[in-house]
Amino acid sequence: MNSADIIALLPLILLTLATIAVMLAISFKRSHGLAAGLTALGFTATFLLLPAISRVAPHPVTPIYLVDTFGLFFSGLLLAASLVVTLLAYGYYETRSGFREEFYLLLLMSAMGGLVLVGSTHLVSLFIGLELLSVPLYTMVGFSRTARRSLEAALKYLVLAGVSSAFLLFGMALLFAATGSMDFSRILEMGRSGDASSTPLMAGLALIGVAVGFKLAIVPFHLWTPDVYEGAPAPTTSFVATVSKGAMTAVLLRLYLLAGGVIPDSTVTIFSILAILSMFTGNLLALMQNNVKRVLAYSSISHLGYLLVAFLAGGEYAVEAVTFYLTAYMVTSLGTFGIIALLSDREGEPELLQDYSGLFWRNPVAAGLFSLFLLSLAGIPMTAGFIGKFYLFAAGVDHSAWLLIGSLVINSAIGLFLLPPDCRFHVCRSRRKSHTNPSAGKRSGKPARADARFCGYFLVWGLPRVPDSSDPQRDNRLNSAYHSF
Amino acid sequence: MLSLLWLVPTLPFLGFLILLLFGDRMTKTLVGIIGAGSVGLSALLTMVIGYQFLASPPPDHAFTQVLWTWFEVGGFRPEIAFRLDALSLVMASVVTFVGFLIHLYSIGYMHEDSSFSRFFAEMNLFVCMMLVLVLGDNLLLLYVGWEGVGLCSYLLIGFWYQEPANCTAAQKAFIVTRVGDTAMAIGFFLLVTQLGTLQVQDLMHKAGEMWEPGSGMAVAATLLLLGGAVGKSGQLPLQTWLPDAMAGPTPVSALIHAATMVTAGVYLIARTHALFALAPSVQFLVAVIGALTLLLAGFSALVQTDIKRILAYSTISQIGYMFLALGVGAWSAGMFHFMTHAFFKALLFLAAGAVIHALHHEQNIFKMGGLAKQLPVVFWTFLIGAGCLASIPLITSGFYSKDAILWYAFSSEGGSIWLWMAGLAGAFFTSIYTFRMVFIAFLGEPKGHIHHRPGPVMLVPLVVLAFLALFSGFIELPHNFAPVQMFSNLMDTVFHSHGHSHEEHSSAALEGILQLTAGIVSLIGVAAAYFLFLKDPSKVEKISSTPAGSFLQGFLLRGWDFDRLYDTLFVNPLMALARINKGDIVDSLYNGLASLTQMGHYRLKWIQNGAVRWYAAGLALGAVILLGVFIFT
Amino acid sequence: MASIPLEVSLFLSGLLFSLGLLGVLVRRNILFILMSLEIMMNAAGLAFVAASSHWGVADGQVMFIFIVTVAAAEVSVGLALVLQLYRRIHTLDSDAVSVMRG
Amino acid sequence: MSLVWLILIPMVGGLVAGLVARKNESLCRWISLSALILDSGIAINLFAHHWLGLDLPTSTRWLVEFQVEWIPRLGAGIHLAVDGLSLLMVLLTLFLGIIGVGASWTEIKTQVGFFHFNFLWILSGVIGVFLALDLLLFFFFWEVMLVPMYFLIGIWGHENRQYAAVKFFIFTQASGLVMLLSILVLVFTHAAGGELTFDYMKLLGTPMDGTFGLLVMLGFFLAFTVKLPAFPFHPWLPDAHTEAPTAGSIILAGILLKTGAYGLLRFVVPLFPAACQVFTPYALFLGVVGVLYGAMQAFAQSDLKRLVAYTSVSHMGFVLLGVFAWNDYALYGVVMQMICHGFSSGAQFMLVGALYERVHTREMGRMGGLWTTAPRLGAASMFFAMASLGLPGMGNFIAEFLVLAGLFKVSVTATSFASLGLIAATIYSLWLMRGTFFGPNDKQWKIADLNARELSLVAALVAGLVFLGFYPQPVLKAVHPALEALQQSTAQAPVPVAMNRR
Repeated sequence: MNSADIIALLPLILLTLATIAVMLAISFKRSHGLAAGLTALGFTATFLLLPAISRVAPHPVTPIYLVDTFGLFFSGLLLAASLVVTLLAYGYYETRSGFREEFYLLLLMSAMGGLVLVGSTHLVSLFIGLELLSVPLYTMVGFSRTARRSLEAALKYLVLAGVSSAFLLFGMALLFAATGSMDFSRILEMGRSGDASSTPLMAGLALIGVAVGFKLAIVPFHLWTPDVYEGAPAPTTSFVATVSKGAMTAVLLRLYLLAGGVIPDSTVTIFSILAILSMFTGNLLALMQNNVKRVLAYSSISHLGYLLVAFLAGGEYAVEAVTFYLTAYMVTSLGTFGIIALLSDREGEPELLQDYSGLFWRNPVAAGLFSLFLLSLAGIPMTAGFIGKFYLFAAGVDHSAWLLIGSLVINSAIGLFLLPPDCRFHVCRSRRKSHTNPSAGKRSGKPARADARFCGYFLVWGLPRVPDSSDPQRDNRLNSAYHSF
Repeated sequence: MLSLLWLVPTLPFLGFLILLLFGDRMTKTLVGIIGAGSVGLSALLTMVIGYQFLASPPPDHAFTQVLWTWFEVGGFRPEIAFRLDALSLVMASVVTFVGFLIHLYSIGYMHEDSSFSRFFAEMNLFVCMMLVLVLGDNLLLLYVGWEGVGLCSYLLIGFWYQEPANCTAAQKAFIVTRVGDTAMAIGFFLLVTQLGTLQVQDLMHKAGEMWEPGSGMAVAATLLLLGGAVGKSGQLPLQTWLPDAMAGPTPVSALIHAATMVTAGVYLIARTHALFALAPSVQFLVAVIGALTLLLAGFSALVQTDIKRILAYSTISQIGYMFLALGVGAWSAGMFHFMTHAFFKALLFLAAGAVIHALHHEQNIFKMGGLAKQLPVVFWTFLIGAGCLASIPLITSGFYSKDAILWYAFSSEGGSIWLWMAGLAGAFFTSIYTFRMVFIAFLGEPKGHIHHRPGPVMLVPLVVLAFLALFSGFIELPHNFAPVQMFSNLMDTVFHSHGHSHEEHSSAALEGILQLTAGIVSLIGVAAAYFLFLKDPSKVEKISSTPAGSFLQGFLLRGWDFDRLYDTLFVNPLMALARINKGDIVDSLYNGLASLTQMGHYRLKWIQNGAVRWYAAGLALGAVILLGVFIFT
Repeated sequence: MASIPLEVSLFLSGLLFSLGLLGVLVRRNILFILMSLEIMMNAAGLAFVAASSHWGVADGQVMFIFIVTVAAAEVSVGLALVLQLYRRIHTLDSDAVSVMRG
Repeated sequence: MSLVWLILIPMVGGLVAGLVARKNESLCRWISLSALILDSGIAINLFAHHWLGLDLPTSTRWLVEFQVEWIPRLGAGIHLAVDGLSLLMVLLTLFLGIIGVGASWTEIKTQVGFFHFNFLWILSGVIGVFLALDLLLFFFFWEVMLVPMYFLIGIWGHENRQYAAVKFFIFTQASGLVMLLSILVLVFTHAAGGELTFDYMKLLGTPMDGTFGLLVMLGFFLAFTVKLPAFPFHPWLPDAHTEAPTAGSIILAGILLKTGAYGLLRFVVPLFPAACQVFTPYALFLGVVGVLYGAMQAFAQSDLKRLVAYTSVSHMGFVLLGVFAWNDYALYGVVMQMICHGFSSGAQFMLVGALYERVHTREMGRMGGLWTTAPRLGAASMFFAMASLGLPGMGNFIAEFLVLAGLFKVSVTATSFASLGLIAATIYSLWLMRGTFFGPNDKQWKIADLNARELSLVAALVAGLVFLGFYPQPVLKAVHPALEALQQSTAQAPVPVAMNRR
């Protein structure tokens, strides 16, 4: 373990230290502010160190974990998202009683799982990262123990995630059986050169595909998303929607780059069918929904469908399109769920659309930002969502993937139906109070608002800047991404 | 003095503006002064200009005054320019002079009406638009006047807008004339694209060069122009609006629907005579339309009970004569009949107006009667007008103008015996219905009592018009009477060689015989009217009581049922279709699309049933699909 | 003893895996679902061990140890959740746990 | 640089007006009015320069040009330029904007600040559309003007405003996305040949023929005909108009429809001459059907605003005919129609709004005989009803005359059917007057006549229309170089059949 290895592993080390610090803090004196403060400190410290680490990149630490600019960029993304989730959680749990500090432990560990996943180049690190990300998540989903629905969501998530990781494992086993090695690049080489026995190899890839599909909530595997998003408390939902999906997309992107941007056309056809299906299912189901969190869950399914379009269209713009669209999607989801967390209080969260009516006049900032995020979800210009969608169009048109592009256009049109709740309910209604929870929107946690404004600021500015991280090998350290935002 | 030509239409326009902006704040007398005064001044100015034009005619008998270039697009460069030549001088002087008399008359007639200033504003606007139509140098400016006149007729017919019937009549007038105007507009497009200009003179010049007579282009252009003329002058296909236009006040009917506007079609054909000369078949069609219309209107007028509707149908019939004249190439005869007709028809309307005014808006001639003694002046002037209309030989101007038309219908190479026969029959029916009206309304025992006698301001115009009606005929005597052809000489400066070339082959004797027959026919008509309607009206009742008789009477009363024909063919189906499609089928198409997506939502919602095992089954299904695809492809 | 051919062991672990999957789909009691989850995990472990013995490398065994630990962690969290849920709804029937739907 | 100011001033004005409104509402109205007046000052001074032909380079096609890098990676730049055509459109936008602000002086009482904010941002979006010469920037402004309009209809509209607002938004947004697709295909086919750029001037020459070119052209055509609105895509207009507040209707009818027409003129035909040549018969058919269908729908309506909205559909049918006739008469006619329709329909909506403020209903069945109580309102409505049926003496007549004359050269049947539209126009205009001002006043309405403010707005519009009616030369002269350049751009392109039939 020479000095370069230690520097490379610094983020993981720092997060472990932070976890231990939070554990000790809890054991000495239970204080919610301290726990949240320490977690936030841990995240920011790691975040700020990334540029320093990038000098030593790319540096493989043991054959299973690689720290390169690509991995650092996505780690930065995940850390930023986790930081925002911490702020949301602080604002969310401030008004609640009961054991709140453990949430931050789970958050730290789950984030660490994400970092491992992002840097993994080996099946083992893939598995470890995935499990480290998921297991704390089960408890985070079921964290508000009193709410029956939260427990139900946690159980569903646990069982289904368990099944999907079992599929993952069995797939890996078959790959290992077929190729004899567990390293991504070697497996891909053997797969391409065709000397590995094909059936277990393809079966293994298929089963890993199932696990990936589950994590990204692609159509046949998406059934868990709405219930988990609805049941889990708002900060956890934002974490699930952003960090876990972001990490898995990072893995997919790495595989895509290692495979040199070439995907066998049988996989392209099946995944484009899945992508189109997820677009349509996500948009159609979000149409008449009355529960805000379920609306956002379904629209996140359709957004992942759009993301897949970028992958499948391929070509020079694919990586850039995926990176930008993912970032825009993460920011928007953080924003929307942030607003929900911000508006929720002791009695519960403002779930039904009616709770938001007249919000504009009670809490204009929150309503303004919420409309902004919904506009970005729908991909209206002046928002980062539009630039993301524009990139998808560019990638698609560049490789004349007409079917995908066609369905993308149709779904954007259906996606516009999402707007009525945005306008009808909280901007267009008259001033009368909403009957379900009158205090909704009155209380505004300072840190949560700070972060919401940050997302808003970033969103609007997202428009003109386009990250030049088109090529992971090129130096796209975190600050270059920030520089360009 | 000629350079003041632009002032002729502008004066009434100024009158209109003043009345529009300050009308409701002025006293009635002031409104009257401005209203009648502006038209009067314009008439005076026209007289002066006319005198100077006749005394020292400008080069090639035309004076064009260009105000400014309207617009310039590609080669097409229309100008706002007024052109004075013999034809437009006659038209302008008739419009302004008769218009002035009618304005004077309406000061008295409309005195108790609440929106007195609005009436005069609209009348002034009408006179201005008519002058623009008449003096306009190019067809586009003519079209401005043409549509402006249509608008004013709409406003004035619907003057008493509280009454729904008036509004429908006004609407009908505007829409029917607009049908004709659209045909004319298409004609303009053809002319612009083919000849590149709408300036009347070089239009005719270019047409003469580029199109040989009878060519498809010439026929199409003239047919389309004829459509416009037919619409505005209430000729055969589009004549249904004129009888209903009587819903307006009587001075309006006198000015617009007798003297000036309805003859705009005649003016248009006369103005573009070279084009019509290029298309002899269309010219013959004009004659045929004229003949048919005069017969049809003549028959209808026989059975009308409303005095104004009789006069309306008689106007249609007399314009039919003008069309007949133009159709056979007798341009100056047509215009001469226009002038005399303007005088005596205006006279008849104003006299009828005086009667209606006196009997407090009673228009049914069977409810009048015995008015000769109670309104002597009105009776005598009405009698003179009726005489001219029935063209009593030698003494009335109507005889000279109608006789000229009959003569040319017979003799000119475009004419034929049948046209002459139709004209003669028309003349016979005209004299019958005219004197039927006179005997029933003015003679016989009095039925209604007189409220208030028409004041001098109403009687003076009647007398002046009576004088004009009687003596205007003598400026154009037939050849075998005397060598006095002042009017046709004047007109020849405009119509040049296209004039009637009848002198060579027919002798004066033949002309004499025809004149004799025309005179006798009108006298017989008067006698017949006397026996049928004054001596013993019972015979007429007997005929009309028979089923065939009453059906015929009803049929003719409704103007040969053209209204019902057009309603069933065009109006009702269109309205029904519009009402059915009020909800806009295309809109329901999009709503259908929206509900389709919502149906998709509910169908998919069924899959999310919340059970963990169902979700795991989803996962398993996905695994099976992926395995299948990966392994077997 | 003669080494067992790879295909046979893979087939056995595949069979075991699908048995576990069937268990998850069919059983109504949540505990049994967790148990069949364990079976699936171990089937994967078996496949790993078989593969590593075939290739003569120790990676498979190391992987199996990871699998066992992770499975244990998962199940413990699962049982804790089931405990809390039982206190709430006093039943272990997995279909009762479907309040959120649509 | 003045072009950037043209766009920024309404934006800034909107922001300031929005902020000020909390404290003092009337000040907010004055701010938005002064912002518009300042902006039109710049535009008029530009127009004066151009019209008097002072110091402007006659050689280049654009009077003023402003170009700066925006997204270098995609070759998209902020490229604003103005020629005769776009300058006239900007002037029309600002003029109707001022009329709109004036008309909504008393109508809007709730959230005045946010109203003016939205109102001014729509105007700046529209000005951006008229000035943008970079396709991405054009698309950006194209979408920017939608969101504030959506809020305008959705918040200050009448009873059924949500449905109308969403319908408007989805129609335009979805077609906008299709246009984005066509833009990208155009850009990438051009990039295959030359360098990757969104710049209009550079993209002009890209060879786009065969069915592929037709499909790409249809993408643009769809977006612009939805906005126009042409026949099959028009259902959003009546709902949007009925539910929008008066100011919203004025700018919706007066300006937003013109962006569709402008797009057809600027982008569709010059960029795809061959495809347009093939597509002309179908476009003419759509135009004719649009004219007749719109008119027939108009006189079937009993709701006043829906009637006037359908008249706009009919009038815009003429624009579609004129654009695809593509010769000098028709193009001048299209420009005149865009301007005069802006005046006449803007005025009609203002008057209908004024009537609604007094009578609180749009149903013609419950009105009738209002001439007695409000003669001035009646006279004004009569004037603009006559303008909308194309009475000579007003600009609309010249526009329709030129369009139909130009069309006559291309196809006689289309012209004759479209001329039926003139008759239908008469029917719906008289139907409008008959329903509201004439007929018996059996509801005994006692309503106030036009006050000084409304009269001044009406007077301005009347003067504009009569001036255009009798002396349109300045407008035609101003737009001459622009149209000449447009026709040149289609003339050079390799067109199988001579494109512009003189």
